[in-house]
Amino acid sequence: MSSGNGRKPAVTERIGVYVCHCGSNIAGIVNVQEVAEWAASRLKHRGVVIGRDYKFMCSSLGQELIERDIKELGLTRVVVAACSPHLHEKTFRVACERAGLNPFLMEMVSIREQVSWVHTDKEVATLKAQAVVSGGVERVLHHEALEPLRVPIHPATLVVGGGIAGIQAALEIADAGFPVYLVEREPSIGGHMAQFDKTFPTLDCAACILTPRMVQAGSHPNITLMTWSEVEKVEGFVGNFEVTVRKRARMVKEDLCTGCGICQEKCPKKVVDTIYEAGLGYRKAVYTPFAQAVPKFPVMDVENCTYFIKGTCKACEKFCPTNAIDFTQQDQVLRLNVGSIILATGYEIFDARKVSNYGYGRLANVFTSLEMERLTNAAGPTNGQIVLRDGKTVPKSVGVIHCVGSRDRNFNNYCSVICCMQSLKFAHLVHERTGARVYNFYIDMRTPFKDYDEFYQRVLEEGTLFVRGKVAEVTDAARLPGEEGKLIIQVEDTLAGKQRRIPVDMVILSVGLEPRPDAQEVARRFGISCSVNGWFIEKHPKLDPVATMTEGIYIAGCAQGPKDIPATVSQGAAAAARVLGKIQQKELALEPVRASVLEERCSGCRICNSLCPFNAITYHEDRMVSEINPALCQGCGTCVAACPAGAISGTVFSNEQVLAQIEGLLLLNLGEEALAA
Amino acid sequence: MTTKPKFAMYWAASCGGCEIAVLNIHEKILDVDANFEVVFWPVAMDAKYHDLEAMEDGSILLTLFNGGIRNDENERMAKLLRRKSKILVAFGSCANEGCIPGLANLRDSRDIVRTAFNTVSTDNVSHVYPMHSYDVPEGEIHIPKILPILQTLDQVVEVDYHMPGCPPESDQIAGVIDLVIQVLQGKAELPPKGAVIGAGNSTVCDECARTRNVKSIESFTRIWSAATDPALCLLEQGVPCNGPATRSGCKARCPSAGAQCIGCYGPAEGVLDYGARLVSSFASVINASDPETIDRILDGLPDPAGQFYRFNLAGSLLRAGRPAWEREPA
Amino acid sequence: MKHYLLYPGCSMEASARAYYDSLMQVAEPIGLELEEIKDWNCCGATEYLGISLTPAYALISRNLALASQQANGSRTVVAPCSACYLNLAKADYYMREQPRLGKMVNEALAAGGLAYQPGSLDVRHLLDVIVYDIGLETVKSKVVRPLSNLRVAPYLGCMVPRPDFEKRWSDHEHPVELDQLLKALGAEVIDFPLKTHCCGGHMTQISPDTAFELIRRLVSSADHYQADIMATLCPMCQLNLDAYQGEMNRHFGTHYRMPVVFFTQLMGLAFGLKPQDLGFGSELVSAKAALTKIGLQVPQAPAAPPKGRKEQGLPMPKPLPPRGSRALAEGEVQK
Amino acid sequence: MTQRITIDPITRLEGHGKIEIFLDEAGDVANTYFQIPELRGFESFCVGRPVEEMPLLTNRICGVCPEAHHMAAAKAADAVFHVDPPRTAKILRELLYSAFYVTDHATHFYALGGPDFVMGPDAPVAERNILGVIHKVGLEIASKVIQARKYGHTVVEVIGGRKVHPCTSIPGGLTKGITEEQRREILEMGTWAIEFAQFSLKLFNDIVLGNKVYVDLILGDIYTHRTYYMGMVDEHNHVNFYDGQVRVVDPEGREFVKYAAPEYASHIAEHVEPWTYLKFPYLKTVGWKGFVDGKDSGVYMATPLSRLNASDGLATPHAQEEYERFYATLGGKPVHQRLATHWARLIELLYAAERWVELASDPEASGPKFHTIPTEKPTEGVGIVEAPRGTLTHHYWTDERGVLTSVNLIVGTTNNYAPISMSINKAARSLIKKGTVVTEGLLNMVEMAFRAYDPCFGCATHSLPGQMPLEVTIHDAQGNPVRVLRQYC
Amino acid sequence: MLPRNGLVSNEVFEPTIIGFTCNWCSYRAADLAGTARIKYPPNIRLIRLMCSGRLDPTFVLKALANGADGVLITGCHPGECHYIEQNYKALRRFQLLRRTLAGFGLEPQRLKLVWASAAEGAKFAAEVASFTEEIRALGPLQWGKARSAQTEAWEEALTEGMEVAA
Repeated sequence: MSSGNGRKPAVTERIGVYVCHCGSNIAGIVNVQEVAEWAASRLKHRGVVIGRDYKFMCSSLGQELIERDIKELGLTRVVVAACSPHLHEKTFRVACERAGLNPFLMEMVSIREQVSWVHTDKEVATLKAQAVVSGGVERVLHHEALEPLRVPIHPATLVVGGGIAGIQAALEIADAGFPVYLVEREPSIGGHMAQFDKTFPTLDCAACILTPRMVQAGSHPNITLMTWSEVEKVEGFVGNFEVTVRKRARMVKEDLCTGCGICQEKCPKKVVDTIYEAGLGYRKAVYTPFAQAVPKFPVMDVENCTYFIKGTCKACEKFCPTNAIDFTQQDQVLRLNVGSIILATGYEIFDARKVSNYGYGRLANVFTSLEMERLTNAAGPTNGQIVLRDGKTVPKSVGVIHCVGSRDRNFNNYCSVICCMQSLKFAHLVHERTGARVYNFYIDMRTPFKDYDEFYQRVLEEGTLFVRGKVAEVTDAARLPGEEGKLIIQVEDTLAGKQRRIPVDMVILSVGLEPRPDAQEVARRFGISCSVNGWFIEKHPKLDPVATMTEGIYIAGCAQGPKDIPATVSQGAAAAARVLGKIQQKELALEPVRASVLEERCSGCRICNSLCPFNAITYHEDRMVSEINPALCQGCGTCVAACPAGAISGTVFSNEQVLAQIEGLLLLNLGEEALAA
Repeated sequence: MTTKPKFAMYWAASCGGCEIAVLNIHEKILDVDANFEVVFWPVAMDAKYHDLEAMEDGSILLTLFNGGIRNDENERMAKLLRRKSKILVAFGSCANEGCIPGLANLRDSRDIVRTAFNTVSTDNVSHVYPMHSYDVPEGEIHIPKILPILQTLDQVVEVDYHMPGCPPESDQIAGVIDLVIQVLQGKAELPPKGAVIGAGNSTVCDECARTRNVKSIESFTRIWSAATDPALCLLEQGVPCNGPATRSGCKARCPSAGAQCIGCYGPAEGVLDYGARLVSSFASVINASDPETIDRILDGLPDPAGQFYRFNLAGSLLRAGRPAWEREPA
Repeated sequence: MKHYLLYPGCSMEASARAYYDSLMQVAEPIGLELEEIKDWNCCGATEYLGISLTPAYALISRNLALASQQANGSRTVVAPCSACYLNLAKADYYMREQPRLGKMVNEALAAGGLAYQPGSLDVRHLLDVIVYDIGLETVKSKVVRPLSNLRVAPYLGCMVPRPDFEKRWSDHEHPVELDQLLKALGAEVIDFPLKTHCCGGHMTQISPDTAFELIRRLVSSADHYQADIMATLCPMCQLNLDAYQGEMNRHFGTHYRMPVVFFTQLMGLAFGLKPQDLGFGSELVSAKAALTKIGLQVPQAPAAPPKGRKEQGLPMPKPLPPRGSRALAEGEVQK
Repeated sequence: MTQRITIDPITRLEGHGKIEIFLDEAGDVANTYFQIPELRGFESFCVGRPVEEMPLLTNRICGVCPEAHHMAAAKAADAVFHVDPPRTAKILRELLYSAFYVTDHATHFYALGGPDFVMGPDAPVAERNILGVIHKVGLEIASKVIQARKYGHTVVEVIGGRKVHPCTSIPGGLTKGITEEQRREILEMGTWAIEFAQFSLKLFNDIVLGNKVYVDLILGDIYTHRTYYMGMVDEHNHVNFYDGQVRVVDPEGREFVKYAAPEYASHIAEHVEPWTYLKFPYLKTVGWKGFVDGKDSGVYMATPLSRLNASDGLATPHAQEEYERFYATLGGKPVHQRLATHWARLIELLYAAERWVELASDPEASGPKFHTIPTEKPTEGVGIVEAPRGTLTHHYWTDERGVLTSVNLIVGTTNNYAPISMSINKAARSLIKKGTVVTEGLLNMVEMAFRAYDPCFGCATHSLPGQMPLEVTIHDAQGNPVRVLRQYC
Repeated sequence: MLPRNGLVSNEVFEPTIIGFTCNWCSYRAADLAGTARIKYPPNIRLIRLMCSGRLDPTFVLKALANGADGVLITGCHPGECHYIEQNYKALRRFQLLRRTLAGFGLEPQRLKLVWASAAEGAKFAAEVASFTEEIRALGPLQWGKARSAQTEAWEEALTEGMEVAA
């Protein structure tokens, strides 16, 4: 009943301690040899029979070292002091298993991320490493042999976001013969790419290369397309997610609609299209965003539909040849079972109005890059004519400003990757179509990747003028003769080393990319996290760029960070490959981290009942005890910590294990016995 | 009759309630008389220290030791009785976890003496305080030296069994005596050393008749400040009832009498720190997620340390408050 | 009634009398209750901080100390003059940011038996209070003589929107609060590109040529936009643009006649108050012409066609919703 | 070289005690010191606790009379909240308390004080205990005693929730009431208790009053002190255990003072000696004159005997008869012979039993309204009851949350610390004379002096002294330094 | 002054700190601090839990009673818990535990709760650094006699270690 004085029963386990050099990553700061010897001598009385150090424990030779000791020295416990368990815990568990030791009798402690990489003082780092190892040794004494939990993987996959990344991923999986649900918020798939005119550096037409893929996705037998829909809830876990999707009412019967487009023609209500036309063009209240939309069925925008506002009109209904219009349609809420999820929710463009000194939103002839895409697009509001906001005047001089909202402490610190190339593209297109004089205002010119710099050279040769410097202000306040009626770009030309005022007719702001405004919320809904800048975080920035911390959830495209089309497409494919890999395994092994109730100690006080977000805890009125359903338990351990009677215990992170680790870390285990030994 | 096994009972820093509880086994006291030779029991019979010292080691079969270790005399007696006894039982809350007197561990003993000897009614202008040793004209006389921290019995000597409760319920005592007698007659086995006897393995809720639901605390209620529903779990009514964390064995007497459990039976089986269980469980079911609201709700518990460690302080992980530790000679 | 502590500052008693009078006139109708800080002293103007910081801050903080003593109910100090506003805000902010400064200043104040706890007061500009506390809805509701057809150039100058320690303004380069207010009065507000540019400040004393150029930019731009009048909220801006306009004209051989008045004066007009009670007539470049455009004296002159934008052509993006949206919400609370 | 005799521990009293007797060269008693070797610190560590916990915390001051502390604490807490419990609550509290008195007095007479008489002071150690008594008086009587205690505790449990350390009293009343059935059962038990009390008195008559040796012992001068007497009385100056005013009579039996709870501090003060952990209360207005009796010494006594001395009678018929017989036999009020306390105790036992029946007969006892919710801001309050071993005073101060900021306790037994010391001293002096061989029996007779008070030092040891300051200077009454004490702890 | 580059004199008290991290956010933050080579004081020793909701106050008391001078609890930001909402339970326990510790006369600041997402390696390091300084300022806890002689020896070595390096 007293707090006990740290006295321990004699230890019968045989522990091996393995300290990794990780080349010089660890050995450079921690005296690994000393740590290994220290463990073998000072922790002998705690069951340590061997302490070794090795250049690369994770190498096959390092692993064999452990395996041999298990066999020859009859080790019953293993402690590996190396990098983060998130990197190599699996590796060493497997090694133990190969040598016939239950993998869960291995404990891995981090002396790289937590010691050598964050501390500079060799002496101290070595001492801390010893403490960390000591903690691991005490902890491992309380490990128990466990079997991983095996759960079957549902073969279906959910892809969120119908941009090129999502389409690519969906197609890869569908082609492999597995069902895919492709959910898109907008009426049509296609994403930003569908809004573009040409794609750099090859200048081939975006629509021409995208449309076939869209059609393919729309018609693929294994792909269930759900546009005008959003994911509302995600329950369950890897292998068995249950997803709730709200399919918004189109007010158009998909089974009857032929996509003839008459409803759109007849609809009297004109609405500024802020999404697809980036605010430059108009659409109707019932509409398909663009001609090649997939699916072809239009949607009704009830906020703007005259019938829904005034109660009369119904023009579309009158004229629909197949009576496909249905004003009474309700949202559908669908529940899907999937084994894996790919998030390809894309990006938002930076809101140029925030840079008020560039005048976007105040000065008519300041445009954003997306507006420009629409202006140059043959299918756009001006049929591809590059004109001023008045809709007719062709500009004689145009300024393209790079890095708007990017690489700027006031807005986004990061480089948006695509802006330089898109600016060069505009320079080329403007030059080609209007012969106007084009200025590009840049901070640094960034043209990596295949054929990019060649394109830059080409634009240079076309005579585009490049001014190196960050634009201070775009104003219409004329000061000098010749400025009247123009937009004056005030900039410091850092090459010429002087202030310049350059009057132009038109300004194009090459705006950067930002995470979707609801990225944070989406991340929460799917149980993943966002970086400081708001992009979804990958499991490992280099080695696992499409997986996330959360098993079974993958990310692709700009949702993970700014990137160009080729990179986006390859990520979509990569994510698909990861998913297929999982599906092929049919079932997957989960950490056996679970909580359970010791019935004879449970008093049925019901404190734990409200604590489980996975509803794994049920109360039995008759027996007056609470019980945990291992299938639903996710192993967070909250109930274990909360049980006032100490009647709930948890595997892998049991009280005994944690308390022992504390004693180890505090070196209480170096008791008198140690000195005697 | 001297062939009968020997029985002893002693009180260290205690209130005497344990002795009364033993007397309250009523008729059973006669069984004790019939089966044991009572050799040392200050409250009930004459026998002085030297009688005890004279006995040979291990000659007492069963000793019920109640009271905490408050001064060096208690400590001496504990060690002496340990030597003389085959089976030493930490009897009652004081010996097991310090009980209410253990709350003194929150204080610096200097403050305590100043308080006690400077109350409104004390006539002590010249600040006279008791002394461990004092010269009277006739010679030197002693009173035991107070230790800076009240300790539990097993913090001082090895204990064979723990019998919790303040005091242990008489029927539980009777039960244990029966058991021991049965063992003597070879009809039963002793439980494993170190075991808790005369109590249950679960907590008070297990024996509490009140209906309980999923918990969600909006605010804490002081027992006097509102009429409580006699049929519903007190904690659900906001009354800080320690029942959920307190070992069963008392038949949930206080809750069934409309009063919250104050925790005299100590922690449940295998629990390392009683107070921590309450902190964790109470906090877990507070219905608020922003620090301000949580704080407002917690204001309803004016004395968390006292609330959660009322009986268990000396036996808890921290064992005492900082001021007491600072009195502890290094 | 919303209760505030008023720090008038010196100009309000002299060059900017019109500002003060008009403010007193419009305060009551919009339920703005201003209690002058007793025994206030100089705000340090633009010079003192350039000379010696600590004494300057001590000088400024004395006003804050007095204010916090006097604060009954209200913990907000309102300053109509930009310089005063900026200096008071600065003092409060830097005393908070640099505890050492705070300590030294308080030591100085202690000599006078005063003390100021940084952050204990809100220092706000008059415009901010009117737009965000009183609310545009309330202002609208008081308008009896809309300033229709009056083309106004909203001019804030440099000190109010920058550095904006407390992020009170919608934007630092192109804040919209003044525009919104004038619109609420029914005026036709031009999108004045130079609304936060320099009025010349003290260049009028040090280097007139520089000052004239700066003044010219402003006046010419306003004229270019066919503004009838410039509305400002800064005594110094008003002085520079009004008093030196003549000399500027002589210097460049131009003939601008751009009246420059305080926004409160225009509020008064819209509320139907008498021009003379609002300090009209005290401006050097007469606002008569402009005044005739409203009220009944002169028949409605046809409004000059708005510049640039045609109805047909491409739609403009919506302006960024500033804190204005919140302001309206607050305004609604008022009702 | 002086010889010293130590009696350690003094057994058969609840709590601990130690007597030091110093003899001079001649072998006469030079001096005696009765020391209390232990204290626990309630006055200090109760600070910071919510006041409603005091009835539960102070219970643990003494497990023999927890009911007394429970009641005193409850009354003090009521006072702190300025709340008056409903009548039902008051009836139940006093009912519980009377039943407790029966148990407690019975326990003392048969288990603690009794053996001295039943077995005789010279009986061997092994027999001078409750088991000895059982053997002597026979199982049949023994089981009667056990029955009495059982009934008493049953009532305590029914009303107080637990047999030991009751838990139901809270500021404003009780956490629960009792049912009509329970009331009837309690009533029945009460009637039996009266018989038992009368039987006990008879037993006392036969064994003690019938035995000349004992009568002489009682009436002899050895155990006599002429002190002040204290006890709580109702409006008719009849003894009351639960409520009333505290009355003090002088050695001639004339009323000296009568005060209400809140005024206690102006009448009682506590004297400090450096050789013991317990303080010596005395009458403030008379003053501390050392361990002497008489009108000029502030020493007073608070026991069953003193309660009878301090009252004008008892409120119940049979008890009143015994009361009269008592004084008739012992030659009028006040009685100064300490050993008469045993008799007085049995008379109180009878009164308690009768009171038990009286209260249990009140139908309101099972009424539904047993708690008044306090509404006023908590401040300060004093609660006084008569513990079997003397007047018990609890005094609390709280903040506006009702959390204790200060606590003062003057506990039953403490009142008698001075008279006990005097009795011991006197007994020792008169028993231990030149040449007398000091036997266990003789020492036990010294202890008898002591046991007459049935002192409970469980109660007494409620405060804890810590280490001494490095150097303490003791001053005399004028404040002149007289000596410097050495630091030991 | 941080024990960096051995710039530590013998008098400087080197606190021992136990840190609890959740598997999904703060432990990854610690890893990130590592991969980014962001330096922080070596006084902290980390323990991995699945979730801050697993944090049993017993762990904190155990650490404090056995020689730790401070305890740092870290978890996912509110609303970002891998287990949806368990970090709120951690928050509540933390607040109540702090109040309880205060009752023991122990500075509540010795227990600190910090939210750190998997992306906040720098923040994690900064928090560890500042907490170490806060504890250093508070001085040793020396709870009872529970602090093992070895731990003290270790700390001596730690300080000497600094010197050697200096």
